[in-house]
Amino acid sequence: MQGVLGAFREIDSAVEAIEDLKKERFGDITVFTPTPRHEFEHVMAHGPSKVRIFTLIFGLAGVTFGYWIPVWISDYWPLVVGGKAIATWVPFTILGFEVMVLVGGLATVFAMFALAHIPRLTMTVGYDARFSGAHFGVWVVTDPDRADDAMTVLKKHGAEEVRRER
Amino acid sequence: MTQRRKWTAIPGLLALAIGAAMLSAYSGASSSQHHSPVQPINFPHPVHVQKLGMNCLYCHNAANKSMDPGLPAVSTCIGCHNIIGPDRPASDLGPKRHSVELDKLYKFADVAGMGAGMGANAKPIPWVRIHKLPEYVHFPHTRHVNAGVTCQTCHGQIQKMDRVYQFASLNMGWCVSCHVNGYSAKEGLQAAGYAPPDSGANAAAAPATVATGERKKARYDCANCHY
Amino acid sequence: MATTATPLPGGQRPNIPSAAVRFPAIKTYDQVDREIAGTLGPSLGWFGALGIAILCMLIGATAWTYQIHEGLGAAGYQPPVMWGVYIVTFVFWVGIGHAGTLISAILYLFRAGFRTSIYRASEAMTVFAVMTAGLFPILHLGRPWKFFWLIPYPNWRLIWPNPKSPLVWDVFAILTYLTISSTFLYIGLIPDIAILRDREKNPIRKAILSQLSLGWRNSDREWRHFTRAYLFLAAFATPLVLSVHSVVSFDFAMALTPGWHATIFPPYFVAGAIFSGIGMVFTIAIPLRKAFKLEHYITLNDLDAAAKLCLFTSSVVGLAYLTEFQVAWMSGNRFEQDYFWNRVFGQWAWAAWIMLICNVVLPLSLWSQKLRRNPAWLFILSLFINLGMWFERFVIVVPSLSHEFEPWQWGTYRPTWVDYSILLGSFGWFFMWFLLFIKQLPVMAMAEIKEVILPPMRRRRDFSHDLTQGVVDPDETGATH
Amino acid sequence: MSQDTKKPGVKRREFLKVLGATSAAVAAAGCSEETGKLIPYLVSPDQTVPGVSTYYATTCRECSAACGLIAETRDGRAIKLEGNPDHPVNHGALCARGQSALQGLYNPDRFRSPMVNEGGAWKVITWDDAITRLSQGITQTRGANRAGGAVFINQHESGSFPRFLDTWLAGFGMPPHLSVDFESDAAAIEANRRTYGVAWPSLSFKDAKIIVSFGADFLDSWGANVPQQLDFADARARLDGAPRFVYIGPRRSLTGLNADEWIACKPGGELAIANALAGKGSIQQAATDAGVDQAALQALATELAANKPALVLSGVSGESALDVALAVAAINQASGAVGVTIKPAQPLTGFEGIAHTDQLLGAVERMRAGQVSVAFVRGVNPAYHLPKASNFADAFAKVPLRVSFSSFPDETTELCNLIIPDLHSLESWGDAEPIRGTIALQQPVMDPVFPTNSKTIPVAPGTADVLIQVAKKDATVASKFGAPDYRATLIAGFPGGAQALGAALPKGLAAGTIPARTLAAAPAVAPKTTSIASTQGEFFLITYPSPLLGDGRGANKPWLQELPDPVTKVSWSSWIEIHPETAQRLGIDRGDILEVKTANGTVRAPAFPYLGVHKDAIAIPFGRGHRAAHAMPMFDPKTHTVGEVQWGYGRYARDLGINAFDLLPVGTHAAGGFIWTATKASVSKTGDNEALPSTEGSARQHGRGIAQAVNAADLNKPGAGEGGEAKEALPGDASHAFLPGLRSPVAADAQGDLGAPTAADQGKNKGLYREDDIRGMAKRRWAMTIDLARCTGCSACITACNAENNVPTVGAFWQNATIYADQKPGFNITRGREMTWIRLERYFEGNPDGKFGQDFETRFVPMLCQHCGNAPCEPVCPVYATYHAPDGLNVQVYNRCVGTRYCSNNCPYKVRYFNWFGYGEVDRKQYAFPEPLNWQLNPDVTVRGKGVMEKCSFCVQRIREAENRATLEHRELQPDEFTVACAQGCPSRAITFGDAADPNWTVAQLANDKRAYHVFEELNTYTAVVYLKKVNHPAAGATAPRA
Repeated sequence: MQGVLGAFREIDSAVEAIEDLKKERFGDITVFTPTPRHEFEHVMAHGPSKVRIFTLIFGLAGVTFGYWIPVWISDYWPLVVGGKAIATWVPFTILGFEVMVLVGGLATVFAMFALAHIPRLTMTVGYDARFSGAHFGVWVVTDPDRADDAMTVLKKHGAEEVRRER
Repeated sequence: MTQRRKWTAIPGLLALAIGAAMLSAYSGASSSQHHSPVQPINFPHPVHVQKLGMNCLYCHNAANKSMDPGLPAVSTCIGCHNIIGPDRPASDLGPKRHSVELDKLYKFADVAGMGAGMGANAKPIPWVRIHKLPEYVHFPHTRHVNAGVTCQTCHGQIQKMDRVYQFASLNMGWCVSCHVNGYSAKEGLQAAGYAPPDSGANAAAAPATVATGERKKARYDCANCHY
Repeated sequence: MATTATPLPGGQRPNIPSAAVRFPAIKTYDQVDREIAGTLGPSLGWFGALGIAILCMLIGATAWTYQIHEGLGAAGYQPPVMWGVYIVTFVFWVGIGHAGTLISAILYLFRAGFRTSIYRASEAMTVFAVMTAGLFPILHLGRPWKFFWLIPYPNWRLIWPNPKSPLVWDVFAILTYLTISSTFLYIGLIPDIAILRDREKNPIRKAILSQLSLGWRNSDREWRHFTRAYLFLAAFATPLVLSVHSVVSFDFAMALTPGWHATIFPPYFVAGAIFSGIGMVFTIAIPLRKAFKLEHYITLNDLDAAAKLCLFTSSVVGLAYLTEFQVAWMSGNRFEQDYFWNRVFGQWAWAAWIMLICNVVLPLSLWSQKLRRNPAWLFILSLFINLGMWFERFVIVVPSLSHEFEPWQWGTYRPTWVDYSILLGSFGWFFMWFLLFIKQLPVMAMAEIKEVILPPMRRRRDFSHDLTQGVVDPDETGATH
Repeated sequence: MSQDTKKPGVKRREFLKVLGATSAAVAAAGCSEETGKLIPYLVSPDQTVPGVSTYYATTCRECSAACGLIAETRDGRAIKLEGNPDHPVNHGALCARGQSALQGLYNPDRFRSPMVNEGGAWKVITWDDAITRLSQGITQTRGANRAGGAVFINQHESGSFPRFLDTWLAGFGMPPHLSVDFESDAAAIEANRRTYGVAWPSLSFKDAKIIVSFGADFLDSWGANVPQQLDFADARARLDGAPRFVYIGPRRSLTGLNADEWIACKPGGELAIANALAGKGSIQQAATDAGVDQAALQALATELAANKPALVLSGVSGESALDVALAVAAINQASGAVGVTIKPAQPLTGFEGIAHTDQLLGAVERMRAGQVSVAFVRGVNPAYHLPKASNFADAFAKVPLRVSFSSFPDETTELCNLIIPDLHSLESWGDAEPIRGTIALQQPVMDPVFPTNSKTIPVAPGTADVLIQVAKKDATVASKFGAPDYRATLIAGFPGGAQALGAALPKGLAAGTIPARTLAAAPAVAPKTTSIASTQGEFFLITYPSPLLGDGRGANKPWLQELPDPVTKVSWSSWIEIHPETAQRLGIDRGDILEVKTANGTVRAPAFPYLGVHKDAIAIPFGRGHRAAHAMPMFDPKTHTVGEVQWGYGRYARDLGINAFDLLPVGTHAAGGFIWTATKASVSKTGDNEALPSTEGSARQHGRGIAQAVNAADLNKPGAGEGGEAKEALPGDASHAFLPGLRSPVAADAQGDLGAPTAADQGKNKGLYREDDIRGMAKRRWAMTIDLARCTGCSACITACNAENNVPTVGAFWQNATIYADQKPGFNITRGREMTWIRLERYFEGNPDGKFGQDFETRFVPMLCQHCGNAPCEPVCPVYATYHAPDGLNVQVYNRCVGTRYCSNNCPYKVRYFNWFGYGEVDRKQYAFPEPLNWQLNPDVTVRGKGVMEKCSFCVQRIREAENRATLEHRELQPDEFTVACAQGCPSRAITFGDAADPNWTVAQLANDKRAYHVFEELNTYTAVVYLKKVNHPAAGATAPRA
């Protein structure tokens, strides 16, 4: 995969660079930022994350399972304790809740992994150690002939360093 | 300056797997099923039961009236083997031969020879125990035998075993599944290796439950066996 | 021309409005990385502390080994007091755990600014506290090697745990709590580990850090899902905080022992847990900010805010104490009344009064702002709070059991060296993990701190403006060159 | 029977060992352990089926009463002793001491073979050698013409043996033996002989209108306590016309605690009172002399006059004992008691021919004078229970040949130079005549526990057989002893011979009399009367035989050591009783170590402030304080090797507590009996304090209505409330709200969860189990009633339970954790870790601030698992280790228990007990059943391992056994077909067990009694144990103290 990488010191220049790139119809843009900034969210204009769907589904699945286990266990081998009914629903709410949290929580995390493509087995091109520190990176995927335009745009907005990658 | 590096989360998963394995192993899923120790005297059940058609209760005489099935006293063996000595004539049991096992018996029972009774320094035969339940399990043979459960249901077809081995797992789950699902005289007979009497006199002679295949269930709460 | 930017969708995570002035002393991203990463790497004092912790841990381990060999009688149990130091300590450590989750999750949802700097440390504290607490239910068993019978796993006995038993609820609650809070901690750590990874020179350490950071590369996509997942985890952890200690309180509330059988227990326990947790946070954070020279991260404002929370929970706990007596008094139940009289004037009066003074009286000092902003005092107070909260659990467990329905079986309780060694060991175990943590991984969330300080800008301008509007105002578009 | 079982000898013992090991293995052990060998019989004994118990009738020899026993044996081992229901004396009841005979039989410190002391060193010899040495010794003495100086001190027993022994002695020209019983009341016997002409008429409490006891502890150890207790309970349980019981004496014993009124006279004051009541001397004078309230005495006199016949008993042990006994006899005659409440026509022959202390002392003096050539001791331990002042040891040392037939390494045996251990009564033949006209047979219920070490003698012989062997070696005597062994001798002497004997053996009883010993009048010995007045000290010293350990005989039996004293609830330790008022005056707290000093010696023991002792007196029980002649190292189970002799009466008795005999002067009263209350003593604090090993938490029930009582007067007037707390229902109309819970196995029914059971539900499968799962068992609801009007607090039920359910004793000092500062005996008890599944709570009522002269009431409550329908312990168990069985049992599954102990926390009755150490694990130093004690273990009951909770199971093994038998015989269980161990053993029949869901069982009827109540009924536990209120008989006008 070929493309151009620009490293910015200032956030606003990076944002403006992205806007221009978008104007110039550069499609596949990725931003590297040490910390989540809304400026980028707005300019990249991706929709809200899909994680929440997984959370909901698995949360519900969890609570169902959490209720079902104790009921099944109690009924599987009906032993009377303390003159109580075999399947006592009210206290099983506790288990239902705990299992919901467990399953839902873990599902959320794995959903996040899946959607964010981590753990990623190869460090893809276009990443630079500085981006976890104090630099903002803009990575544009282009075919070689348009690479120069991209580089100019990035340079124009004061990228500290601009380079091609392939 | 593109860096390529391998990542992996496998070690963690491995650890989990090992942990799970250890837990299940530790949880005591073990059983001495199938173990078949060598006995001081290789007592041939097939000959006594299959050929001579002796009843289990002849030797294990307490099985129908006690928790313990009971072991034959040495005198019980000598009772017959006083007249049936180690030198065996040719018979439907085989050609003329000399039985080493009976020599051993005579040695234990301190029997001089055929006809001579047990001697003064007779020693009991140290049979090796095969079926062993933990001390906290109280298994009443009498209840089961009197309920018509065939010995083979739990002990396997002893009459066909040249050397007795533990037939069932004797796990709690094994016991309980029978108490829950119930015992059917029909299956009991099959387990014993005898075809269920199908027609005519046999059917009449057999208990009604054989025909109906009715299942007899039993209590399975803990205090039935654990106290 | 019109911006391509879309307005903030609801639920999107905005920056804290006061972000710009959150950490006045922190100017640049580099500074954050430099200062916090600088706290890593072992020092002589650290080795000393770790040594002591491990020693204590070993003492506890030895005592436990002896107890397993000899039988539970080695501990000081004295029927009818069938639960003692172990359960007390169990509840104590679970309680400690709660403040961590409170700070990292609940305050996160409430956008309480002062959490940013202390949440990492307290979240770690939570995980290690729960790890410690989790040992005790096993440790107090008569046959600890059979502990797994409490876990519902398929087995050849075809028999399962009793889901009606509060102890089984405990198993579920504690395991869930441990899993979720450690996940929460780890997720929060990923970006910071990435930072360390990128700063690391030593190839081996770099390799390890790379594994831990799961290949995190700060891309916008990662951040987008990350922030959302983080939010939901927080949303899950929040009720968990309330539930776990409620469940622990059921161990007592569900029994009919006088002094245990009370509906007030769940809220009372949760409040107590958070109270004790804040105490432990002080005990940990105050020396930490001094040793690591991070006073400008954990500012006096933060301490002040935490102290207010402490004062609040303290008064909730105090109210609970009073309510217990009032209920016993008005219940007309002879057993309750006898017991509560015995609690404050009977053989256990000393314990009860330690509890009341440490948990209710001393924290009143926090009404004074001067003291709230005085780290030294907060530290001393926190020690008293820890002591008081341990004794609160003691007062709940031991006197109740020693003074039950049957006068003939009234008794007393005298712990032995085994109990004390294991109690000591639990502290050793806890601090061992914590010390290892603070020198290997950042005690503060670098990425989150970067989030709340001013980002580097080419042009100064009103920042809050950006939050509401798009990124740049139209008139300035194209004016750049 | 035992002939057959004898054949295989040693080999079958191996077989037993296998079984022993099997039953002793533990619940904690996993399934996959070594399966081991199966050793069959050589010849299977007839009448025994492996795994099924065989029962033999025999006779108890633990005291002179000779109660009838049924010994349960399993695979050749005796595992349980119970009373013989057909026996005319004990009617199936048995006291704690009788039940503990088993631990004498299997005592790990029993001699395993004869021993001889050569040059101060003990060495094991063969039986042949022992017999040869004995006969040589005797021949020598005869040669020296000194046979006449022989002394044979034998434990007193009735039956043929005494005569046999005399014949044997006579054969060698030796004088008749001394038949010693230290607990017998010489004064009473003498008075009886003078008044009625018999040593001990049988008593009838049932026919008495009023019972007065002058220190006669007929419920502890005075007379034949089992029949007396049974009779007393029957008398007192009558709801109308039951006799009042007044106790007169300086110390309120267990018997005293059962009295309605206590007249606390000062020691020696009894004489004045007795005389006054007999009409000699004025009441007023008596009151002042005895230091008691004149009004009370006057009231008593009037009452005696009004209620005839009375039963007045004297058990005074002071110098005036005989006079009191005679005065009392006068009172009885005056009130027409003779023939009604006192029946000389049916004398208890067991009390005939007792040689009293004066004769024993005479013998000691002869020894000191060097006139005694040979001394035999059998079953008696004078070195322990003759006062130090008598210097027995020195005198005894002057005897050249000292032979002990004792089975245990007691003090006297240690002073001997030849030990030929006797067989235990359960291993040997014998007979007794407990009551005139009845012969009780004693037969071996099993082979001797220990193998013989001799080629020629196949089985270890008993003393009788040894004597016969010796006789056979002597030409002159041999002729008199033709029979091969004692068994043959018995048969020969038995009316009707072998046939009759064989016929009588199954029941162990036969009609007929055994000719009594022909006793030449005992050599007159001048009584050494001592005057208590002349002694120094501010307190009277009252000493009394412990109701459990007797005169010390019981001290080597862990069951009896562990069994809390019925009065003080102290175990594994001695104590000094002192009145709280006095204690307060001297600043003495419970457990303070006091030093008691008399002219004869000094002892140190912890103080026990006790309401029931005179304020000018202190009381010390006998029984403990056994010492080895040469100090021995502390017993250590790890280093102990089999055969290493534990002198000082064995590991359980040595160096434990104090021996009160050290304090007493040598004194005998006019009847020749020993004077127990013979001296004053001074008391001083030492400053140390040690927690008493006591099971008592609070002696007051704080109005919680655990032990409820009702006045006899109120009982029959409906609606008259006992008052006190509201929950205590009116006697007329007890709240029977709990009855539905008893009718169905699961109390949830009673609560209406399943619709309250109706009449139609009776006998149907009820409970939450599915119909098809419960196989018709669930129609039962096992339940129990305990009648507090009958319970005397004797604690026999506890021992019965220990024996039946393999309950470990935990008080021995080595049963603590290894690393403890103090390895004190009873340490585990001090920590409240006792294991007994049933306990006797003793609550005091009235006299709240412990003033002397104010009367108080005592209520005994046997407290065991209540088997609640709504058991609080069940739902909290995380692993279903405890749950509710469909037949209403609250079950504890040991092998499932992980030991969270939550159930115990949640049990309002606190009846669950935890195995803090490996009491049941053979390889541990805390092991409670050292070989061969483990032979007694009940194979039907799991021995619990460490870390496991246990509790009363309502003897579920007996329930299963009965059910198995019923199904085997294709029938339903019959009402009252079987019962549980505690109910079976209870000497006062206070406990009834059965199926409450079936109205035909007694228990179901008793549960409807108007005195019935539940403990903590307000907790809605629907327990299966129903208590019947105690009935008080306050003096006219007075009202009994309230709960």
